[in-house]
Amino acid sequence: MKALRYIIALIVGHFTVFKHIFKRPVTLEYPEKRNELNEKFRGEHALTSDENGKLKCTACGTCQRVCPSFATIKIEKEKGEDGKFYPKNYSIDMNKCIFCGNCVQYCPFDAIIMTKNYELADEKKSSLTLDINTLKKNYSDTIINKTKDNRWR
Amino acid sequence: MTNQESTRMKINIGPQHPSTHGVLRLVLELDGEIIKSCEPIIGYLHRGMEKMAENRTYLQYLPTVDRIDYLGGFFNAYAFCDAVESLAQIEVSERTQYIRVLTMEMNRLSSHLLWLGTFMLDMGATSPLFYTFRDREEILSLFEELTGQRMMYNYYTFGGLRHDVTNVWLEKITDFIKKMPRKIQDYENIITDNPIFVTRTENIGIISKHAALQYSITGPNLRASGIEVDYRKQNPYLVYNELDFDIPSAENGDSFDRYTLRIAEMYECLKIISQCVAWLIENPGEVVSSVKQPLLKVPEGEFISNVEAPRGVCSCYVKSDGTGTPYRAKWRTGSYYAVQILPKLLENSFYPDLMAIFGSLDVILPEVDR
Amino acid sequence: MDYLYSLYIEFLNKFNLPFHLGDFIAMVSFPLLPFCIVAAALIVIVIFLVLMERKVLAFFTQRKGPNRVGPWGLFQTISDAIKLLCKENITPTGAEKFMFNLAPLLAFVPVMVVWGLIPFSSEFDFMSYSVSALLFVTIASIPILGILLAGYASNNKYSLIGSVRAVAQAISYELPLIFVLLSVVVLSSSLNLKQIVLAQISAYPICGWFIFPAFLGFLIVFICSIAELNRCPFDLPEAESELVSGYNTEYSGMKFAFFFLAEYAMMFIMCAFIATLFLGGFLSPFGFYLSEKLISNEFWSNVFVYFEQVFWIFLKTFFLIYCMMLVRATLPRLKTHQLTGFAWKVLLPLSFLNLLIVCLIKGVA
Amino acid sequence: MNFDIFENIGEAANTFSKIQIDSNELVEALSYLKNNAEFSLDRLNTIIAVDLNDKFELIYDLHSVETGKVARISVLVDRNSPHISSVVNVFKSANFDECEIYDMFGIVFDKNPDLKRLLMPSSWIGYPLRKDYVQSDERLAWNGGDND
Repeated sequence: MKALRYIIALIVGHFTVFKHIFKRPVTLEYPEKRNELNEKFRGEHALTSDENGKLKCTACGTCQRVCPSFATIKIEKEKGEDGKFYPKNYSIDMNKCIFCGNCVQYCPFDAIIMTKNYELADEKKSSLTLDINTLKKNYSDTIINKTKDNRWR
Repeated sequence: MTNQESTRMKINIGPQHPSTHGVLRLVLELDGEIIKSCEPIIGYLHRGMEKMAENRTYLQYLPTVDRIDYLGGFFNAYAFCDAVESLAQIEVSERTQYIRVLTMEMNRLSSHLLWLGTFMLDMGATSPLFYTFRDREEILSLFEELTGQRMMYNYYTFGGLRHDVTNVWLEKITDFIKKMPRKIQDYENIITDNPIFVTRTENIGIISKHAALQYSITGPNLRASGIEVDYRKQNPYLVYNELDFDIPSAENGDSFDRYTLRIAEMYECLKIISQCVAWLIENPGEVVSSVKQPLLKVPEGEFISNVEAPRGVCSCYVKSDGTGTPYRAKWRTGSYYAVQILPKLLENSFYPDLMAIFGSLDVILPEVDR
Repeated sequence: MDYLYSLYIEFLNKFNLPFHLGDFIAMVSFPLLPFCIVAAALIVIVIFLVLMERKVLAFFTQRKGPNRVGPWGLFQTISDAIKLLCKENITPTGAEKFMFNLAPLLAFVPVMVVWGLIPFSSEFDFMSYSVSALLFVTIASIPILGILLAGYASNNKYSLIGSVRAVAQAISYELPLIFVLLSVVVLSSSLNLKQIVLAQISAYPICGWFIFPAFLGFLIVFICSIAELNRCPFDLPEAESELVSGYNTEYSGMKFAFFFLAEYAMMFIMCAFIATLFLGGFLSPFGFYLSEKLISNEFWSNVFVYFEQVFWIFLKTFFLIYCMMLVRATLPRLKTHQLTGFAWKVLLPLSFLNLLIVCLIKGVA
Repeated sequence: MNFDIFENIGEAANTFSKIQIDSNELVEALSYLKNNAEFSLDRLNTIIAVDLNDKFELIYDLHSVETGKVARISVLVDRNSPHISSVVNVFKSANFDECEIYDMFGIVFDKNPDLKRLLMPSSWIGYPLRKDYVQSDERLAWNGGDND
């Protein structure tokens, strides 16, 4: 009757919990062992450059237009000697970026990508505005597949 | 104050409380153990989603839409995309529809899993939380592989998707679906017939049929009160009419029925997912939309799109004035009305029942405050 | 104990102190010896128990549990204790100073006393009185006073509700415990714990234990001790999400550590008590002691028999503690009126039934 | 109020058309639609307020549970005296909606028992979702004030 059903349910319930001690733990010890991310992961930005090291970005400003939070990306345009524009200064304000990937998706020249680095914590706010050479360095880091050295460890 | 009044104790279950699923504040008036009156105070997580829509283009507003109900990002994204696509008469290929149904049903499963974990934690059982989060972790890593982010996907675009689904990813889903029914059976073994759980949730917080309609309750809470209404069956959108799945329902609308109903819904999600995956593997097709997203101009008009979100019907009203930015966007979400009925359910109920009732309503605060 | 006592007097008489001073010192200082053993054992076991609880709960949920502080997290509890030591002992302004500080002691000291009562082996039972079972139950219910005092003295409405609920729960679960103890006394026809254990000796390996005639009693005592300790299905007053953390809300630092250690020490002792009553305390489950078989030398095998007895009662106690932790991992919390109702309406009648069964068995056998 | 304008009301959920009625017939029309067995539009999904620069528009989105049909009733409210009768006694779910619209647009719903600001803090000045809303409240943090 009802009480018997409850007692059986209690025993089955306790056995189900007990059964889990034979399974391998699923937790990951974070700083030592890390989760392997796949290539579509949207982490810190990086400005790509073609084979002879010139930035692909032509400072067209599409990324500024599609970014949901205003004034996250600031670009200073300059006319290069061969008539094409290139960015003299390109900065992304990481405080305002929501990592939605719109800039990467709608950039006509594939000039910006998102690396797999997600450890962006830092002491002062100003270091969270990535200027052009950090973005270039990020790209070269990702090519030789070296993740950013996390200082706090 | 009358003498009866003076024995009352005002307890403030504040915004920062371990078990209020976000930042809901309940001002309770207690007479000993009995809750006399309860007043929910909301607005602590108000981000002004509707005002934000008025100064952003359609494309800029799309990523912020996932944050309205961050446990059901795909549902809000689909509601907004469906409204804009209907206004701008953008056609969507059948493969996109199947992928949208697939991702939405997986999102419903992960949202129900999180609800089950936190509901059991409120009731005091600690281990189901870790089991449900372990299974939810698998779904989130599958989403991360597909869209690049675990919860803020930004994967839908107007008229299609950002990129196609790979067959490798679909294989991973098939063996995820194979393991999942055993896992759900595990939860049922621990919880469903457990005498303590049953006595704590049976005929507690009963929502009658009339009250459910009066307070415009939708989704699992409505179906638990015996009114079998599911927008996926009643006015089918996307490809739900081609999939066969049935709608679980229950009779007396107490916490226990809401629990059993959501568990049954998890099994239904698995059925739908397996059908979608089977269809997707067979017929490839074009998925990326031909519409130039950044320059999208929506012709004049207004539209309300409804979608069956895990917590009730989520409808999105978009009024466009022909320019690139929406003139007005209004969101209707399920938990908003669940919080409204909470005081009525808590009248003269016991203080420890608060967690049993509130947990079973599956309320998420970003949806309430928008 | 008296054999050791005579050895001790002999040793003191060697100094041939004037007019029997040796006997007086022996009589006074002899009980200090077991007290030091018990205190040392208590601290070590409780430190291990806290870590064991966290590790076992982690294994139930496929986690690793604390493994950062020391190998496999062994020093975790020690680091917690040191942390609690360094924390500032806050006494809230409105609280009654004296009673606020007395409460943790009132909760912790009886547990130390009760440790001495349990017969860890036929030789090492530190305090063996003819009514040690009764003494155990009375002293084991003093910590409830500590909890009531803590709730009342800390001038905080949450802890007041918590402590009142804890006392109501403890009282209503004390009665079934005593009735089942009565049934065990009927079986063993003696109140002395050591006699109870010796009454469970039988030729065949296990079937002498009292768990078989009074199985219902074993279940009732197990449930009652979980309720007595305010552990999981009954942890309403302490860990309820609305009541913050019940009676020890205002306590911090060493005073909180006292409550915390008292709870774990009480858990160990309750399980040891159930083991002595039902699982044949220090008797070995094989009917004979391994050391008699393994060690040929006459004298050494006798000495090792005592250590083996201690090993058996520790094994049974840790098995029961493991079951309590399994219960904590699985069951949700009970409601307030469900809690006391369960004790009066279900456990008490069942304990009468158990008493009846035991008397029938005693009459027939 | 002649109810013949409601003959062919109710369409599938994925289309949109609304019926304009006068604001003082609102409560009567809604209770008619709700209790009439033929339409049985018995669930008020939501109330949508739109600021049309010179006047406000309120759209009542009614859903029927059995048939799955929907109907939208829209009402115009002029801007300088935004008053309209409340539908709380027809649909209890309208209470939160009306409080939020009062909070965001400043439209006062008469005979609504507890009309108060719902999402914004009660000491907020101005109605945020109006098109002409400017955040000039000097008490705001980003305007230099210290918010209490």
